[in-house]
Amino acid sequence: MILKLTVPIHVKYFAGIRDRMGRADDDIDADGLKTVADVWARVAGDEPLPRTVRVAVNLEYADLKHQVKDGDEIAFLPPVTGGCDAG
Amino acid sequence: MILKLTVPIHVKYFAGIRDRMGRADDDIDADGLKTVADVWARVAGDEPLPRTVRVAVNLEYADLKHQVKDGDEIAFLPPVTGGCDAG
Amino acid sequence: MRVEVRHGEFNPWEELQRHQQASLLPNGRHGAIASFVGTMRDFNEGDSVQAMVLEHYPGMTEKYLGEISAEAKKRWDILDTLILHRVGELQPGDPIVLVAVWSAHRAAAFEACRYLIEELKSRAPFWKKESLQEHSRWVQHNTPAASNRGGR
Amino acid sequence: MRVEVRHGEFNPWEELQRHQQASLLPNGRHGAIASFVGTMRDFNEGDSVQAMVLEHYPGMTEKYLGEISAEAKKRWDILDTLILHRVGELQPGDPIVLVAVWSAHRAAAFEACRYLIEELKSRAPFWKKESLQEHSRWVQHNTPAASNRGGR
Repeated sequence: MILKLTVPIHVKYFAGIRDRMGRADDDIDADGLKTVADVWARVAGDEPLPRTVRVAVNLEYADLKHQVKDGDEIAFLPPVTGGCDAG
Repeated sequence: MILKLTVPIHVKYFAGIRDRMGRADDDIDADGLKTVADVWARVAGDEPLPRTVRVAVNLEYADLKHQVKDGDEIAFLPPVTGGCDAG
Repeated sequence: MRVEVRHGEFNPWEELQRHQQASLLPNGRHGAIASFVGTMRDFNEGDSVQAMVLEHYPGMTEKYLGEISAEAKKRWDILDTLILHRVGELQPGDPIVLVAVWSAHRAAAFEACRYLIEELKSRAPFWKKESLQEHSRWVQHNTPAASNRGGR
Repeated sequence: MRVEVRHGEFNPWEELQRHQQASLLPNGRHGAIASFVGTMRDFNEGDSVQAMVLEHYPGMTEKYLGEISAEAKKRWDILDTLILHRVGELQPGDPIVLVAVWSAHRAAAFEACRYLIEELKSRAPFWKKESLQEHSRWVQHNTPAASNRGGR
């Protein structure tokens, strides 16, 4: 018997992505997941990731090929709109 | 007999120029004065006008060839040093 | 160097004064303070905006704002920086963001201040949701910084 | 659009707040306020400066500052400007000058604010006389605006 202990990957959704997912976050098993793209496929199924959405891994911007591991925090971020309105 | 009425030219000195002239202003007769350069020659004698000194006629920057007339206010301005010190 | 995400209203001028009073900078050291205040407008893309909710990514926001402050200090000869950004519900006219830079040099103060607001706008994880007359919507993109020189 | 030459101390943040409160701009109209505060340093050209007297050319100063404010309003899409300049006796750390620009656009606010301080420094008729340890001297020239990018 093999006992496998894993810490989940924590996935966060913000703004419009959260509305679309219908939830703010997910905890998923890292098993079988290699990259951020794999994480998206797991949480969103067939739905493609909108091209304007950015990804952060452990509070740093990263790309879809970024490797993931147990305990990582992965966030999907729509285009940011902070600061003033004054363009 | 001819009675000639004139309004003097008012000449002002600022900062280092005032210190050098030993006075803040002069009222001089416009008679025989054509340009700002003539005004300087009248008030300063042989002393040449330092090249960095600017001239204002009636509160506007002007050059030494600017024509002068009765009632004008002519000012001699050393290099300005307003604003903050932060270069 | 201070970075703060604030829930609830702030007065930018009082914040500037407070920061400067609390600062350890000797009084005669800096010569220049450049600051920028962004406020909420009551219109955007042609629509009248009633109110707005500003969401952010706690943790990542502060980390990112700290990184751009450190980067500004590396690039320019500056003494101190302050970034304060509002989150939560806002009304038109409310200050949203304050960025200020203290320096001995005015060019460095201006350039670093401009750099901070541009970096903040382009990458700091904040999202605005506008309430329009009939509905609400996520703001889709930030406005570019293109100069209006020769505009009007 | 306001221009003022002030005898005696001023607090730039209180002035900004007061100007904005007194302003007729509707609250949600502007989105951006760029401001610059110049303070007196306690050193200049290697010498320790104890105090300073700022002289100006009454009448010409106000006229010139009004002209550059009008010029800024012509060149950029801005809503309001404020220039406040101190004259008389100053101590190190005292604010000397405040320039602020209100606009719907941050690029216009920054550029017009920078323009006003540069024009003020290069041509507004103000003169500083520094009191050093042993004597006093007229400051001979203004510092150039050269960027310190890549400095340090």
